[in-house]
Amino acid sequence: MRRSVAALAFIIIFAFLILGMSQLRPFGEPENTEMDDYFLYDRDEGSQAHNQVNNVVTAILFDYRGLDTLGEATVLFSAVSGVVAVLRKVKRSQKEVHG
Amino acid sequence: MKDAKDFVATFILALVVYLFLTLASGIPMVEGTILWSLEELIMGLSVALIVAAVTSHILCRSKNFRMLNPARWLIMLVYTIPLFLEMVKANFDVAYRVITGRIEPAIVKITPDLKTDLGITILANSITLTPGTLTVEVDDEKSELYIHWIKVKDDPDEVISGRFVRWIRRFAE
Amino acid sequence: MNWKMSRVVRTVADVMVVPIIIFGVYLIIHGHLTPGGGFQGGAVIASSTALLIIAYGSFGKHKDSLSSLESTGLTLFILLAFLGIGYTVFYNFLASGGAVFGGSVHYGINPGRLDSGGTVPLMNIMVGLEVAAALSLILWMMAKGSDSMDVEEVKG
Amino acid sequence: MNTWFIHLPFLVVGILIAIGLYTVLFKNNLIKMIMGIALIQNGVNLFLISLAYRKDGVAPIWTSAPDEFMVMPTPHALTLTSIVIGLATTALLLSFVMMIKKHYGTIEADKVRRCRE
Amino acid sequence: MNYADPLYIAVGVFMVYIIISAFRIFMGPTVADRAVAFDTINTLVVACMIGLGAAMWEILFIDIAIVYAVLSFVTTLYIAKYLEGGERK
Amino acid sequence: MIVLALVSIFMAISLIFNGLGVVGLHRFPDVYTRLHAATKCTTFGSIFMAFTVITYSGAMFYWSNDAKYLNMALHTLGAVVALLITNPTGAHAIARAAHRMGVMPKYAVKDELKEAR
Amino acid sequence: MPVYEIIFTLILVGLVMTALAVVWFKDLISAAISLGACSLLLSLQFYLLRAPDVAIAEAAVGAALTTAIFIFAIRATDREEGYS
Repeated sequence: MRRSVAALAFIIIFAFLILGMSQLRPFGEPENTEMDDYFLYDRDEGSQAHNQVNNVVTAILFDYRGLDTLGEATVLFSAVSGVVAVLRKVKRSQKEVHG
Repeated sequence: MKDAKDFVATFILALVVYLFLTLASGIPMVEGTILWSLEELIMGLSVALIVAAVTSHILCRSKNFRMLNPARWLIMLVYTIPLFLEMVKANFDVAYRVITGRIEPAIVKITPDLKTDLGITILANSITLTPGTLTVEVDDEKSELYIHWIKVKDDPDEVISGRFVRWIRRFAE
Repeated sequence: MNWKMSRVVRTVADVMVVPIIIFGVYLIIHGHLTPGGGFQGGAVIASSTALLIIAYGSFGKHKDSLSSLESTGLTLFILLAFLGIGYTVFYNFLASGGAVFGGSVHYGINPGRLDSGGTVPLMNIMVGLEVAAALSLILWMMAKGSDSMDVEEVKG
Repeated sequence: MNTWFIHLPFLVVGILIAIGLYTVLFKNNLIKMIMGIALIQNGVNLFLISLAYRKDGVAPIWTSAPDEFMVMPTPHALTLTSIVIGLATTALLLSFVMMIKKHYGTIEADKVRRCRE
Repeated sequence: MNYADPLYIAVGVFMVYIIISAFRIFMGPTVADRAVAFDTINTLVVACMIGLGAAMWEILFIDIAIVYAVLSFVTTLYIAKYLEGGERK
Repeated sequence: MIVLALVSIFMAISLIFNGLGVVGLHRFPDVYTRLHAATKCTTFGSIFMAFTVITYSGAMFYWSNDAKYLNMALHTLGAVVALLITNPTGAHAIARAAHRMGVMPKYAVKDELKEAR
Repeated sequence: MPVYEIIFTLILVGLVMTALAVVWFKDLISAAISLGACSLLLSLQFYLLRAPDVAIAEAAVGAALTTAIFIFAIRATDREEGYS
């Protein structure tokens, strides 16, 4: 029963994926590019004028969208905390088993 | 004193790699200037100091300071020429084997008279790149190499490794 | 996986560790000029740790130092972000100020200088420190965990 | 561009996500399911970068670029964040799987469910 | 004929080679055969990256080829070390 | 003109030897001989692809005297050195692992390593 | 001649092939190798789409570190799917 429901859901999701992906705009011709052109080419507030940075991706990561990077660093920190906590428990329980 | 030698060796390697990577990269392109700018030099020195302080116990683990001599590096550069010629021969040999499919493989043991880790490593890598031979196993204490040979002949010691051992003994022993 | 690999692999690992770390540092501190930055350089430095673990096995105790290094990187990053609080968070207060990393570039295609970018290179260094320590710690802990599982299975 | 090429990267994104979803739904092994999650991450990254591409654009870096017409940089930054988060979550899930193997002695999903009851 | 066209054609042939060696990943009888095919694909991808960097004439892209040439080695070593200890368990 | 001829020759060598390596990967009977074909031929071919780029960018540096072409040639040289160091070591590691895993060479005349164990 | 599009299409075909191989293999270590190859081709795709930052990140993370932690986890658990 569960497998048939899962199969039905999979088929529906697959059909919607293929349908939606084939109805997207043509590859390589974006329509709304104002924000990116602002970051790239603006002579007053763009990446080169505002930050003196040549690599625009780095400028976006650390200045315009800096809070995203802060959240990413926090996620990485908490994931490492989780891994350390989980695997330290392995060692302790092993000591209980053998000691 | 030994620690100071470690530090100096790691520092020199780090500085050379950094300067190689940033050669002619961060400077204004004036006509004919291909040197480093001042910022790159300062940053390279500080980075090399930090990296040498952190990893100085890794590079010189075997306490072997022969490679601090620049003459050995020159011989090593010259060694790439016979190695390259052997690689050309190796590739035509393998091409012949691929096309005809005529193989007669075996695993043989050779005992080159090299002692240092670096010498054994360079010998093993050279053997892997040259005609019809592939290093399978290295003994940890003795200098014995087990070679997979695609077309077996007599006298494996001299045929496989003779010409390399004479070169390698000049700079790695 | 706490046994050593062969002699050739160990020697090549020893030789390759310093160039890999230098390449990662090059990616980090040239993050505002060439492709690269904190994440990529940190991942490359962490892979040098992976090389050492694979060549020598997971011996020694490095967990506390790596953990404190990661915390230091994150704290300095947040501190650097909040230094520009008079305007907004993540305000680039050092750009074209003449101080460290305070040079300026022109608009258009130019080769760039290392001495520009304001707080962006500093943040690159901090994030690189944090990511390198975090990924090394993940690899280290997973190697230790896999070894302890192995020992228990052999004994049981 | 040719007509057969217009939608091809997006279709491949759809196929990748569908393969990953199939693995997550129908496979019974926990590590295989995590591999399916990694495939879904690959598909989403490819989708974002394909959205960012402009025809005949160059990389968004001013240092010795050959031309001034560049691809869009914002999805690159988003994808960069997503890759590192993907590695962190994969490591966390794998350590959970190691703990499950330790406690239940198996990593098949239905057997773990039976052991728990 | 543009200067970049021969490089693009060479990279296209390399892609055909990569797909042919991906078949060895499919049908290798042992895991070691699959590792050999993976190593081959690594080297071919490095060659592709160098050729594409010259063909697109973006100077900075060669860095990626160096990263790949160094790091694919780490992956090969991990697989080899697992296969070494496979019989211990 | 000389540069064009050199570039063509190098590219032809690269294509031929890479193709031979891939053909040998499918034609040889066991792991070790496949490693022979794969390692030697693809390393050689990739190095010649790099030599193509080095020759071309070196010629561009000679003509235009622009430092970025020198930068490109040097970085390609770095990739060549990395390939030369790492590729034979990976081949050695795979061969050693295969022998320890229990894959014996087919059609082998003698096997001194097996006798030594 | 549309060589650029042909390279593009070949990389996409390789991506789908290796992704199917991940699902198809019962042996988990083969599946990990196949996932590494998929990540490899994905990095080449990013390279071709002019995203060098993402290509370096995918190269370092996808090729080296993801395979490493998968192999650690497979080492700690079972190698065959459906074994126990």
